[in-house]
Amino acid sequence: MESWIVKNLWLIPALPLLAAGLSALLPRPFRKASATLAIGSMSGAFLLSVVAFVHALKNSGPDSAKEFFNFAWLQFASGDVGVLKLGWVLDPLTAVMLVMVTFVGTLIFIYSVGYMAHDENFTRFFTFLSLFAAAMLGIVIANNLLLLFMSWELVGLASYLLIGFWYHKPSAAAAAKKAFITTRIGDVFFLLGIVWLYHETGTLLFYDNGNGCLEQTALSKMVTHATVGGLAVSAAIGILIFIGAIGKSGQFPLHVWLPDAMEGPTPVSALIHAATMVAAGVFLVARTYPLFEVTLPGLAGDSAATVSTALQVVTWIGAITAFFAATIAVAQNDIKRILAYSTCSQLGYMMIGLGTGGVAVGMFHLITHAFFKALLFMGAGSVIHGCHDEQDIRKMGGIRNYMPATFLTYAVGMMALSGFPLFFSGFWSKDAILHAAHSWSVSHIPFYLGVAGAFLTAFYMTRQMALVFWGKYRGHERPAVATKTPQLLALKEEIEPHESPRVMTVPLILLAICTVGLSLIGTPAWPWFQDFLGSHHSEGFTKDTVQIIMISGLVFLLGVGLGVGFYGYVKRKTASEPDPLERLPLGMHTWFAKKYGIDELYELTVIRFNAWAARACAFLDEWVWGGVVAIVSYVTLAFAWLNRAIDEFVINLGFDRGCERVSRGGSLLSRLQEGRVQVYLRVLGGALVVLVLFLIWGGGK
Amino acid sequence: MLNQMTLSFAIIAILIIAGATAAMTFRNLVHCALAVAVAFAGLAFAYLQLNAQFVGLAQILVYVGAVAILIVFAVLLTRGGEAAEKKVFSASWIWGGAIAVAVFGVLAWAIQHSFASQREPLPEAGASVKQIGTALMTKYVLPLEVIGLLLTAALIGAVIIAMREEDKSK
Amino acid sequence: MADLDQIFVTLKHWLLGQFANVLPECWLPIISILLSLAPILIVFPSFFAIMTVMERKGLGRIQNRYGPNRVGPFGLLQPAADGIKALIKEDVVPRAADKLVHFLAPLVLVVTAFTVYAVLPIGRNMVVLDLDAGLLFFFAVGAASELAVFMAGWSSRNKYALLGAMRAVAQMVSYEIPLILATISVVMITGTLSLPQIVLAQGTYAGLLPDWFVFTPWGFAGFILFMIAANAEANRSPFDLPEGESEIIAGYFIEYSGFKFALFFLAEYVSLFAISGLGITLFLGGWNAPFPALAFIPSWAWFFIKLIALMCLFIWTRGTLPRLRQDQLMNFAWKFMIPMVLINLIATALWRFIDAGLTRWFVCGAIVVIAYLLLGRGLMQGKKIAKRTYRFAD
Amino acid sequence: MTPLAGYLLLSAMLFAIGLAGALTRRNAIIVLIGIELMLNAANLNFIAFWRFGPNPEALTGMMFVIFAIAVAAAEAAVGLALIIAIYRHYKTTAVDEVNHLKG
Repeated sequence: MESWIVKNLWLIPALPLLAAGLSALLPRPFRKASATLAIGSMSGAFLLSVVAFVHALKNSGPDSAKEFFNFAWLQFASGDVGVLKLGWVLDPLTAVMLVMVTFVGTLIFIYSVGYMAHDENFTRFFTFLSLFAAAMLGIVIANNLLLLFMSWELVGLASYLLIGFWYHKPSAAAAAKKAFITTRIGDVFFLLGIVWLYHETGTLLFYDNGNGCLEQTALSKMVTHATVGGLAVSAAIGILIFIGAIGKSGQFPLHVWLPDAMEGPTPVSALIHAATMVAAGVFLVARTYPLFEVTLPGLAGDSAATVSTALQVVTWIGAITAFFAATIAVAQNDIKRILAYSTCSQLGYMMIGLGTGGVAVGMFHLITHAFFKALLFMGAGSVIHGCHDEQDIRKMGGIRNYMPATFLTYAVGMMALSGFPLFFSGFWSKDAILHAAHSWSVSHIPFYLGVAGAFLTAFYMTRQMALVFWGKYRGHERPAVATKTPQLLALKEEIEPHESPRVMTVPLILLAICTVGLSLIGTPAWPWFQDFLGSHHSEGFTKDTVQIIMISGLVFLLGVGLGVGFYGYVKRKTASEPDPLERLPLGMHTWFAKKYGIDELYELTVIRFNAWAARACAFLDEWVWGGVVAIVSYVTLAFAWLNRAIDEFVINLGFDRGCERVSRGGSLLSRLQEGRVQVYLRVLGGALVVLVLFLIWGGGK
Repeated sequence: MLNQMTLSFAIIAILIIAGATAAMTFRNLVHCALAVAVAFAGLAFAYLQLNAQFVGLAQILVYVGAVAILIVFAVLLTRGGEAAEKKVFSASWIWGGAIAVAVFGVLAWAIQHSFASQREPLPEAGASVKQIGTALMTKYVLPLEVIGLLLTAALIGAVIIAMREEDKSK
Repeated sequence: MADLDQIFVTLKHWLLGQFANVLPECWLPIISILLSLAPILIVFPSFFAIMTVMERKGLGRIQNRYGPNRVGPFGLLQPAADGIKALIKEDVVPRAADKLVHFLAPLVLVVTAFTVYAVLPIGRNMVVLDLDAGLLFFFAVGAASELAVFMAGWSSRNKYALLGAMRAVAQMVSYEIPLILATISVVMITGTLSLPQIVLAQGTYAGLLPDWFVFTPWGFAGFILFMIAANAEANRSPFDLPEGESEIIAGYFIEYSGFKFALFFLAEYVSLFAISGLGITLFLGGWNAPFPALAFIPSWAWFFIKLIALMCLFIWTRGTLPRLRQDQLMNFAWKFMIPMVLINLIATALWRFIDAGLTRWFVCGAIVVIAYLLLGRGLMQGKKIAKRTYRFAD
Repeated sequence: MTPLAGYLLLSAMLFAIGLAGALTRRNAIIVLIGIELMLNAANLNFIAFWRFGPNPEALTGMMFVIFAIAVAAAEAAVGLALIIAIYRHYKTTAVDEVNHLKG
């Protein structure tokens, strides 16, 4: 059953890794070489993933056995338990993720050739990109929680390097640090979860012919144990792992790093926030889903299973994030920050989907979102590129006349994100989530939050579109250039935005096509995708499906209408004008703009506490340990003094005597060798004579 | 034929001794170099006469062709070429001469009284280049490699030693 | 036509027989050696005389002027006139000069130049002494000439002379290495140092071409390298820095006049013939005829035909190429010639061990050509080679 | 007097001359020449013994001389280079003036 592709799944991450290693060795001028290397390896990985996908398609189905390939990695203790086995798994989940990541990744690579064209650290950038892609693919194919964790950390590292790519900008460096540390917080819990899981099940392999940690025996073993508060061990571990996911995919408490991460180059934002890194969290939950969903009655075979605690946590966190990130996004002015917050909220949706509807729902939104969010980010990048690195949407406007291709593709992305009914993938995926949330047995609040979030999404996307693409260009506050003198024309050239090069627009167009096309594979009418992921009970267009569709369509129209009302008609003349939303009651707008002051909150609590702890440690170090050390040192000093005294008055005297004699003898000897070669030679000759004489008379016979 | 042998031997011996003595006594260094070249050539003839054709020619190639030239270059590079120095012999040359004479004395005495030198010469014994080549490539291949290494090292070393060191002024 | 081919050999034996009647036994070896030396001492100087005329006329043609054309028919008697002039000219020796060395230098030079011919097979069975290590002998004696050059330059007590001598010696030493290494490849193939045997090894004919070593990849490269190095050894243009008239008036023999000066010229040309003869022997099949059909022409004739051809090549080179600079000279020797020759050795070894067939042609050819291209590129980096332009008098 | 003894005496004479030169001359180059002469004397010995030895077929003596010549060439090169370096440093080549180890 082990086919070639399953055995050699490792090739997929290996290719970009190789590219990273090679281009790390390339000297700076070899720009083309490194770009070719990265893109070539990535597209190679894409082809392989397509092969894998086809393979997965062949033996997919409701009861498709997971295909995996395990091998013993290292022997840390004697016996069979002491063998640490790694491996990779190929199931629909992996296949879909592989294709998505490699495809979007390839497009982003190509795009960044254009975007980074003027950067002198071109090769370094591609090295990091390839490393990132390799790590991400490693996460995707891992069949072992440890392997997954390693790749996970690698992703963290790569994202750190990429966000801080322009490390000379202090803000970028700070953002990189922030991202790294924040995600670390989540990873600590993740690691705890791993350790606990290993303690419980004795294996970290997901699937291992029945003794994997995600398989029946282990699960039942875990779910039967209960820890504090009657929480099942499985649920507890699930929550720990989920915290890791929170950190990575910027869910509510740990989302702070994500908007700041916009300091990185835009392709990086696209890669990290759209396609891969943040999706990693969702993917992690999806991968370990059995751990989450398992419950005692569920094991007992009770079909109307109660929802496990872990899933509830997932859902609530998702719902909160979905709503509240959307509210923040409303009031942002940085084009990329808006997208970042919307990413947060979309991830929240995915979490809701996972929590309420199962793997398929969440994953479907993940995939669609990956495409249109990558599209949006790259479009934003193209806009920024065109407006001479201007990121403030208030300073833009009327761009659509300057860069039509970007405008159209961006519009498609916006439609998808804000859920334009029936034609765009985003609509269907979000709709599925809402539907799942609506039919959730625990509570309906997530549903309402989701709907509100959808409304806000439509609203702020409309706002962004209006500010960026409509109206007139506000980039230069100076009067428009009328006279036609050449230098003024040149000035015009320089200040007016311009369309991006082909290498940047073509990926946009491709992505736009995919964005529209994907909507065909997940509709309730023909839920091929959900069936493929194999955990779906579709009932076609039933009454409440239609009802949900109506609702979300309505919500969309409302949002767009409001947006147009606020920003479409009242065109802002200058960049400095106040935002119409600021007229909202009780200073909500300021709250939004301040992101609920969560950063400040952390500043006040966590970081201050941290600093305080550090100071305490310093104090301890200085006075307690320092004191001990000082005492020890004094004792040592005393000994040293004693030694010295002994040396001085006992040993040295004796030595001096001896040395004098030796030196006198030496000076006597040195008379013989005053450095004249010929004298030595003479001695040699004499010695020869003596020797021969001795031979003749003495030893001769 | 023997008298011819001895005749040529005498000529060669005189050539060698004269060359060597001249090389050791002339005041002008270049003359010394030329004289020693003569001595080397004489030695080469001696080898030829001893049927050591290859060695003899190698002797000329290496000593007359290379070493003598080297010496000449060194002489000119150390400004020894122009005028003869005032003091040619070192202060205590008596000692040196005495020791040299003593060495010759004992060696000659030993040669005269050693049984080895009483042996009569064998009939023709020679070595063709082919034999030498095979010997070098089979039995003596390791020494050959070592010599190659040594020569390379000597080449590089000589270049580096004689290279003009950057003046410390800068 | 064997008798015509062997005519000189038979003549010598006949003369030897005549002497045997009148002289005691022990003299015969000396007589025979003298009998073989005499023709060399007669033929090559006269060849030198002809060559001077040829060269001057050829250079004249190349430089678009008449050569010597006054003395005798077409100026053919020019060398005789020069000889007489040199003989009756006063022999000036600088006062400061080191008399003895100054006197010895030209003699040593001429002697070494002539000694070299002892091992050169001028025709079938026409070699003075067939040494087992003939090639080594050739180079050993040739090496001795460097000392003579130095003697000449140093003893004249003239800064130009010393400069020229130093240049000459440095140049000879550096170009001796590629010279010898280039010949080594032939030795590797034939497995002998004796020149007559090397000639015999090239005596056969393979289809259209004779089995001369110049018709193999390594042989071709080796021949060209050998000729370049020989050109430098003989201090001829474009390597004539040691006697560059425009820089150091005549180099190491600036202070010589009259007959000694002529001796220097003689020695130079004679050694040039000798080294060309070596080239012929090693690469051009010695005295072998290029085609079996032409074998009726006697071997010594072939040798001289080839010699004249090479002489024309030398004259042509001299008339064509400008003089190098000292650093260019050294760079060329150490950065191009020596690596090239070493690579050629490798190619030869492969040729020796790959059995006959097209493969070894391809392999060796590829090695040589690639090495040439790479080295050439490497040396030509960043150099601007302007196209030469010609101006004709009209 | 047999030829072997003649050659041996000759080489002994050569050796003595070289030694005398090396012992008495002040100029380092001449000292080097003297050493070269001694080396050649040894070579002559080897060749003589090879020629008149019991079995010349074993080319031991000859091989020894060949290697000795190679070594001597290397030695001359390095030695002269050293002398030139010394001359640059002390502006003299007199061995009895160059008598302290550190410059």
